[in-house]
Amino acid sequence: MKPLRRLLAARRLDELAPAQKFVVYAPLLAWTAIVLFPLYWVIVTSLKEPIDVADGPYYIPFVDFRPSLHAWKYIFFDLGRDTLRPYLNSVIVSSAATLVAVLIGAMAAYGLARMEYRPSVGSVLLFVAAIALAALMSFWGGVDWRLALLAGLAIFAIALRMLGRRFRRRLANHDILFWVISQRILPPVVTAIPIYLMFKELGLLDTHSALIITYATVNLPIVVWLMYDFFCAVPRELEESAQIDGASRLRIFFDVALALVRPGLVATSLLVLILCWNEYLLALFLSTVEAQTMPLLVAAQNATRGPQWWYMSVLIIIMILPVIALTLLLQRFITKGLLVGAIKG
Amino acid sequence: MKENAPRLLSKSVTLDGVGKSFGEVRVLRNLVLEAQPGEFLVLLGESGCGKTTALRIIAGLETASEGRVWIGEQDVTDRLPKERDVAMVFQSYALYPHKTVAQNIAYPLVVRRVPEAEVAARVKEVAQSVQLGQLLERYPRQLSGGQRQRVALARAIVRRPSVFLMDEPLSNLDAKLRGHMRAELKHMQYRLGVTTIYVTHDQVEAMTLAHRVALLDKGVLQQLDTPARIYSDPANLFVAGFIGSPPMNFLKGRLADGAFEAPGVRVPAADRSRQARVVMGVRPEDCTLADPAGGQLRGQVYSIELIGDHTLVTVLVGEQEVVVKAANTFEARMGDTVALRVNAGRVYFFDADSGARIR
Amino acid sequence: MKENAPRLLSKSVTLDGVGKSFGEVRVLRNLVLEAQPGEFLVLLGESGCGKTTALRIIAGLETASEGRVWIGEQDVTDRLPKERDVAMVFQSYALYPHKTVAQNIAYPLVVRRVPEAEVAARVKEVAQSVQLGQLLERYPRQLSGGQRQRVALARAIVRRPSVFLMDEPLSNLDAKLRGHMRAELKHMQYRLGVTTIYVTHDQVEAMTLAHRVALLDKGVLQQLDTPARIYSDPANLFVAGFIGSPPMNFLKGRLADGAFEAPGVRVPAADRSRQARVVMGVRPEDCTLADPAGGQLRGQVYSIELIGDHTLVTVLVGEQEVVVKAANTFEARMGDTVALRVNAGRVYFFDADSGARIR
Amino acid sequence: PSSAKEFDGVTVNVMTFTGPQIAEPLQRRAPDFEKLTGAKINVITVPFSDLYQKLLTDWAAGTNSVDAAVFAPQWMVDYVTGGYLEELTARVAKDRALKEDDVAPFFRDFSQKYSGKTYLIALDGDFHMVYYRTDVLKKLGRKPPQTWDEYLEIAKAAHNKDWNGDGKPDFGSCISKKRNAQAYWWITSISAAYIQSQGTAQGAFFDPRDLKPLTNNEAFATALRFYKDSTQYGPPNEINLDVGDTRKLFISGQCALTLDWGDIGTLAIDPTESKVKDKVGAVILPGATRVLDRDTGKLVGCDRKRCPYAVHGINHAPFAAYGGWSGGINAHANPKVKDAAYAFFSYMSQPAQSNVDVTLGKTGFNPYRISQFKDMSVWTRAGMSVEAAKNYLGAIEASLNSPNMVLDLRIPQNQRYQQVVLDTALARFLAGELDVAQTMQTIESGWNELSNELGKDKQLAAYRASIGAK
Amino acid sequence: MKPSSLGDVFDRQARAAFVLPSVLIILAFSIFPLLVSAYLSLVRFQIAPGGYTLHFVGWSNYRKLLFGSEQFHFLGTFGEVGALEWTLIGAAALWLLAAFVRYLRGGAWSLAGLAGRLLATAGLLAVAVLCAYTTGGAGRLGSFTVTLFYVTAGVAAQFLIGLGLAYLCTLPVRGRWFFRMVFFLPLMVTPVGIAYMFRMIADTTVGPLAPVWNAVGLRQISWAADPWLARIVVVIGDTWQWVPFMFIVLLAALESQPRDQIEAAQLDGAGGWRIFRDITWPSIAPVAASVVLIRLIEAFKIVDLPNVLTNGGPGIATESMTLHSFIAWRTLDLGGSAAVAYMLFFASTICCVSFFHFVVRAARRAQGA
Ligand SMILES: Nc1ncnc2c1ncn2[C@@H]1O[C@H](COP(=O)(O)OP(=O)(O)OP(=O)(O)O)[C@@H](O)[C@H]1O
Ligand SMILES: Nc1ncnc2c1ncn2[C@@H]1O[C@H](COP(=O)(O)OP(=O)(O)OP(=O)(O)O)[C@@H](O)[C@H]1O
Ligand SMILES: [Mg+2]
Ligand SMILES: [Mg+2]
Repeated sequence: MKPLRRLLAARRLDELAPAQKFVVYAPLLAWTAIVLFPLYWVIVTSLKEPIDVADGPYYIPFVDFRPSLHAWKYIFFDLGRDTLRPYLNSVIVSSAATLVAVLIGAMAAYGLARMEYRPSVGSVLLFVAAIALAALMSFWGGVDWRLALLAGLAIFAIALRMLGRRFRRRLANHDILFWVISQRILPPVVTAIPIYLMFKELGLLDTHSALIITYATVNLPIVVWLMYDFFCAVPRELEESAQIDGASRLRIFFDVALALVRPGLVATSLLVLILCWNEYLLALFLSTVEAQTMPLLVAAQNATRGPQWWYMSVLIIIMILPVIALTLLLQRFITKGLLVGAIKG
Repeated sequence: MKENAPRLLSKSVTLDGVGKSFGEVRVLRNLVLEAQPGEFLVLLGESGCGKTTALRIIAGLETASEGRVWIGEQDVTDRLPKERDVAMVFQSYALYPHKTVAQNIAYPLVVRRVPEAEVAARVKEVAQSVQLGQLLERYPRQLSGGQRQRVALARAIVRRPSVFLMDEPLSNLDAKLRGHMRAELKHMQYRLGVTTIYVTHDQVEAMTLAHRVALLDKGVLQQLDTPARIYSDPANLFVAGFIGSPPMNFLKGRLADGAFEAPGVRVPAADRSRQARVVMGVRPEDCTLADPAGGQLRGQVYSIELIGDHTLVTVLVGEQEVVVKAANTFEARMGDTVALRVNAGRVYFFDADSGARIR
Repeated sequence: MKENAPRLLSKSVTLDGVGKSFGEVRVLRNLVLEAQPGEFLVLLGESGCGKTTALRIIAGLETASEGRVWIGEQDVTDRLPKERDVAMVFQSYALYPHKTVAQNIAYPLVVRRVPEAEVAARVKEVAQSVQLGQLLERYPRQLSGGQRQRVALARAIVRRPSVFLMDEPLSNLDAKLRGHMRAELKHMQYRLGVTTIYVTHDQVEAMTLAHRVALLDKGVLQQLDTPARIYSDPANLFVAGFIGSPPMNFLKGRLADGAFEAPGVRVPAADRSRQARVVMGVRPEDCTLADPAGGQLRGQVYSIELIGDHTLVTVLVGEQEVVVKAANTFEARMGDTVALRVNAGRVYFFDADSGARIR
Repeated sequence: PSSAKEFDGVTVNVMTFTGPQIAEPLQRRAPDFEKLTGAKINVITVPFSDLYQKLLTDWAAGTNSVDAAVFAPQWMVDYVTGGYLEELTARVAKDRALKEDDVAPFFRDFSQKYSGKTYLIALDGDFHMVYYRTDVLKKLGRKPPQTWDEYLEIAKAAHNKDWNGDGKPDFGSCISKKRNAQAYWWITSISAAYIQSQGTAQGAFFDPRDLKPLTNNEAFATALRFYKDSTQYGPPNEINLDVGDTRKLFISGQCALTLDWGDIGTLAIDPTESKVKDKVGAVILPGATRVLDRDTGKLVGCDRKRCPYAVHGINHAPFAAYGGWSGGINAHANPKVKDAAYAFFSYMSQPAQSNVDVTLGKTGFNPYRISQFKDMSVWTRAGMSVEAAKNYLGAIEASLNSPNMVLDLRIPQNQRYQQVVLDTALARFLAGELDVAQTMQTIESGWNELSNELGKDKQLAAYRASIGAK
Repeated sequence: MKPSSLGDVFDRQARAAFVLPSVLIILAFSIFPLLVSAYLSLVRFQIAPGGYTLHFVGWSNYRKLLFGSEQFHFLGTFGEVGALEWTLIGAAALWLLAAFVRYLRGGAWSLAGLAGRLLATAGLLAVAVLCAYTTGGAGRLGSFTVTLFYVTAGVAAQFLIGLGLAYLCTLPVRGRWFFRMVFFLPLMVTPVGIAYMFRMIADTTVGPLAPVWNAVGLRQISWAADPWLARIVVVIGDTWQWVPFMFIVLLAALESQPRDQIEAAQLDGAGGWRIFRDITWPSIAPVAASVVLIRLIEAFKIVDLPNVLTNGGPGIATESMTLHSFIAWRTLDLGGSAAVAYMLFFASTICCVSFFHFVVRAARRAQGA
């Protein structure tokens, strides 16, 4: 009886009983292995001569094959600049895009979580129609896009004045929310070309800004959604007391709201950062030389001679490293009980 | 006292016909209430009667379903909280968990861009006055309940708003500290003459702090008057029964030929029109145990309870219980028959049905 | 009373040498405390003295840094909370936000697989007893502070644990309701004889409910005794000063030839060894205002405060203040010279330095 | 440096896929070229898989950030129809240094041209050959396969024996049959032998008379059967191998036979990759003794008339799949840049340069000039043994000289014909979803549907133009 | 009252100021591509002198997919349906019908709601029938059904594993940081990279698992040759890649869970599992629902893995809709490509709207948000 208890029941809340330990650690370690093994394989592969990759699996350097740094040499010296440039680009683009997306997105999420929006269906449709018209004008009509946009907005304004009062049906926050996320449904295959054309019009092809804008936009929905839920979890009283203390909305947002969703914020930023860091197709189209990013380089390692496993491995490794560092840095912020002591009842 | 409170920046607070409903739940009904500039107004009422809601409406955190709210000369019904310049102690503290005690207290000043040096000074001072001087670097999660409450209080009084709203700010403090804080608050309010609306369940607090007391019941104002009058001249049965602890004794009976009568009770009540269904109220401290011979009420001792400085004796008169406050020297055994006499000037009569006072 | 409380399932609770530190903050020091089976033990102490911590340690939510915890015959120091069979009212309610009031209250039973019908019945009953009958379908966010507190209370008393831990369970209720709940609790505890450890700041509550009172100061136990003894026979200066409101008056002075002397004070104190630095304590209700001729203390009226059923008169004796409880008929003007006499049997002497009682 | 050069200050953006192949020689030689002419060559690379789209988008959308590109001539048709490509006929005619007549006739007359006009400068010769392990065949006492049937026999014999001494059994034949990779080319390499016997202009995909797909007849059926049978002698996951994989398998000695472009010859002599140095032989694509009678759709025996180019009665139809990387110039680039671009391609193609480059594995360039297999020295210097070189170049020469070479499909939207319809059908065939008849049916109807959709006449015209049908 | 600072200005327009940036940016970005691709799906793109021509062909691109020569490719090849399948479908239909009746009985029904439910129901049934037909007998899945498989299998696996790991990481385990870090790793590898990595790992001749594979005596067989094995390998890869996404978000949600509620539950006598079910789960449900929705949307677009791992083979067994569209696109069939993409758009939208209304919003309502 007693030894059994010892085995099954923990002695305190902050530790586990031996039996529980097993139940908990087994899956953790198992998944760790599942995660690490492929990466280990990548590392090993980066040290192999092509020949060693080609025939039969070799696992441990020095033991069953002679490691060589040829791949690393190739990536760092032979390619040299051609590795460095995309690398820097990736860093710049993804960090900038993440910043923008998270900032704007979090604000929207906050607005949707805390305030009520009731745009009328009619005016929304009107607006879309107007913009669509503008798009058509510039795309097929060959009108300069700025003019087209102005015209569209003008039409919208006028039409709204005329019809505005008529519209009865209204949308609510959750409609907006869903609309936002729905922007990710269309696969990039079909959007790539139009986006390419847009940036051609703007004359931004092959620039950082093109990629930054694009990434920020395509990731906005994710930010908005995740942050929305996290904001909803924050008790309103805290923001109310900030209001009483005389803080402006913006200030409340930064001083209180953001601080209290920190775990969510960090998680979201990391995700977005990584999504930007790894994006391929849009990068392919929006960049030619100057703005090329790392994923292109990785994909490029599969040419007429088949995948250059060793080079790919090196690239994969050097692509992971900074993200690891960053994650290590940020994960501290995903911590327990941020709200303890804030509210009574 | 109110008279000589400085009027400089203090503003009046006026609720005029304010009502509030959450869905179909009607929480406040046509509440008309005015706090003069510099007045210390205490809101009393049963749990759930709408006190917090009223404060939140004044603060602008809830929008009134009907009626308007004035602060000073200004109709603030449609103003944002931050534009109303009120400071509030939340019933649920609502501290910033990610800020230290010091930062929590400082926040209202920081937001207002008060120079750092001054902020530091003010925070220190206020923290001292709520006896948190040692804990400035702690985070709310590292505080005890009472300490948290004091942080909330400090955060409110660190500013000089035109109105203080305090929702049971001392409820979790020990008697000693509460006494101290009470004195502090009274002093501060007197010094600055900031209009204050104060919710409490502690009647001593109400009595000692209030210029006037507003008594709510189920969202309806019952009486708005000075503590003394509320205590000595209740407007109706509810008020009479709510104020004072142990509460007033109520005896059902009838008024007939110049006296109130009930089984075992005969209290002379001249110049009263005869009336069938009447409730007589008398406070425990207004009854005295008399020799079994005389006395207007007679009954058996039902229970005896020693409370520090005095003894509470419950006497069964007819079927009705009467609590009497006796010296803690009082001796008697359960079931002893005793007689009581009441301080005739201090008995109240109410209409048993409407609960209205019969004067 | 304790004696005739049923003992069936009630267990004793024993803290033996329990200490607790958060980092370098020492919150509890070598706390030795035993609650007999079926006893109603009240924890008193200043805000932040470690009451909640003590409860949490008994509940198993905190692990003691040293010492052991016993419930009944069992050492539960290394047991999980759910194995200790205690029910607790959290100071911060800790309601389940996505459960209705009913579900909140029912949860402890549901977890124990009590048949639905019974659950429903118990919930209804308990809800009635805390006067939440109407609000069963509400969610916590739709309740007032006091209502939430009552839900927390109901959730605890819905089951029959072997120990009740209650952390200021009535602090946010109005006097009337509180009185009612107090009676309920006392009755329930008496009926079931469940060992109860109860934290409160309301001394009346302590006095009326407690079998014994434990007084903590900065995590150290000061006195553990019946309410009456605590009140009438305090172990030291702290206890004396902490219990009773208005608090006991303290006068610094010296014991010399059979009397306590201080400027404007001469209280006969035969059979006392002479001592230089002494504090005399006397409670407001043990002083009476005497005609200026006689009296052992004389001074000037400093302030007068009417509190419902009585008046508090503060008299300046030398530099020291003395508060006197007078009938609410008392009349005097500030600065009038008055004399006081004290109930000789009710004065206490303490060592000014150690604070220890001098007997 | 002193004297002003022709193209001082001109920059040419040349796009190709990320190397090292193809890109490497361009990048390597750009500086020399700049010294020579002053033109700055700026090599832009994008992933191989997306080169086609990238070029198309850039040119079709009129961005024109790419002045010239090195790409597969098969794409020429799209770029030419779009009018993106500069015609080079005149320039080539004037260009002595280019030594056009040294370029193998097939490339000169077909690969670089579209409907008779030159648009590209060939830099590389691509066509399929069969590679075999000389040591294996010796052990088995067999000759290199002359017909597809022999190929199967050898594969069968060699299968499941350890040929590289690693203890693991190896494979008889490795053909990359992965979907969306090169599979659809192999099938042509195989079927062509049965389908095309009258020379390039006869066409191996459609009947140049009425654009009737040549994919639903005994010839194609035979090819399909071979295609499936060969699987038994290949690696278990052959269905998921692309040519990169088969190459690795072959040079690491795990295959006795394989189908491939010229690359293996050079790869096999690269010590870092190859375990089969000097054990590799190459031979022209196997042929057939029976060929298709286009009117009946049946196979009939070869004779003088039917197979004019047959050797020992065996009809070979080497397939110039992909056609060899060639340089083309953006018609909308400014003239100066065009000239510079042309000069560069010409420079790259001149024997002085290319004869060296084709011998280097990493360049990805394969011989396409007569001179490149006339003198052995470059090869032996590059590390081949004399007879290996002889054998390798022999095979190339044989293929290149064959007038019956098969020109890859070059009609508008050919990708949809090959990579979608043909490739998908093949994949489903291998996966067992379709049997031979259904497969042929599917391909034929698929192609016809496409032709109708895109305009049968236009397509026919284009087809005839591409193969130069009289 | 006070001189208006930036804050005050902002406050006046707060509601607009918070959301407008996002809304406008997204609008500006979404409308144009949406229109263009919509238009593309109705035309035939052809290169022509001086650029290209867009020849309007109406619905033919769609017709081809649903009824024409591409049907086998998109919907799949139809086999015969057994009694079992029919009964299953029947059951499903009945169940949906019941739900419907409940909805109507519930009183508060709106036209939009009704239409939405009708659409969702129809969609579900259609899919059910389609699956029955394409799995039964000689039937074969098409890119549409394959995608559905990826989505359901993948997202389910990812969610369960992710949630499980996240939960374990909130327990008092040693080396929490390490585990979190490690579990997060896969997401950092660029998708193309992951695809190639798995191609290496999954290779049965020279891959690391080859010995295992041979030991089991499968040397002669390859997963790549078997439709379901291949699909499963793809799902495994997808799961490996996307578990971290679920993990990190759910972890964040779990960690910001109020502690005292849990303590209360412990005192009420609830065990770990009960606490999770009764207290923790309700409070993270909204976040959970959201991540699942997001993953649903992303999963519908799966392309890299099948593309690199099997290029859609064997046959078309592993070809996802996006890959389908991608191949068409690569081969310049822009019309067909856009058509597939739009079919995906519709499918995904219906699926996600339903999920949003019946799961996400339900979860949030329970939250009281
Ligand atoms: N995490 C912590 N770190 C440091 N000090 C802490 C922490 N938690 C509590 N304390 C300190 O421990 C002391 C006792 O806390 P506890 O909550 O037990 O007080 P209490 O007696 O319940 O007071 P109250 O009556 O105000 O609730 C307080 O002074 C508090 O500041
Ligand atoms: N969101 C809500 N929905 C429905 N009823 C609500 C809601 N919020 C509050 N109430 C009800 O409004 C009434 C007044 O609440 P309020 O908080 O003002 O009471 P209170 O006077 O502050 O009580 P306490 O003294 O317990 O704090 C309560 O009965 C409460 O049940
Ligand atoms: Mg309240
Ligand atoms: Mg406490």
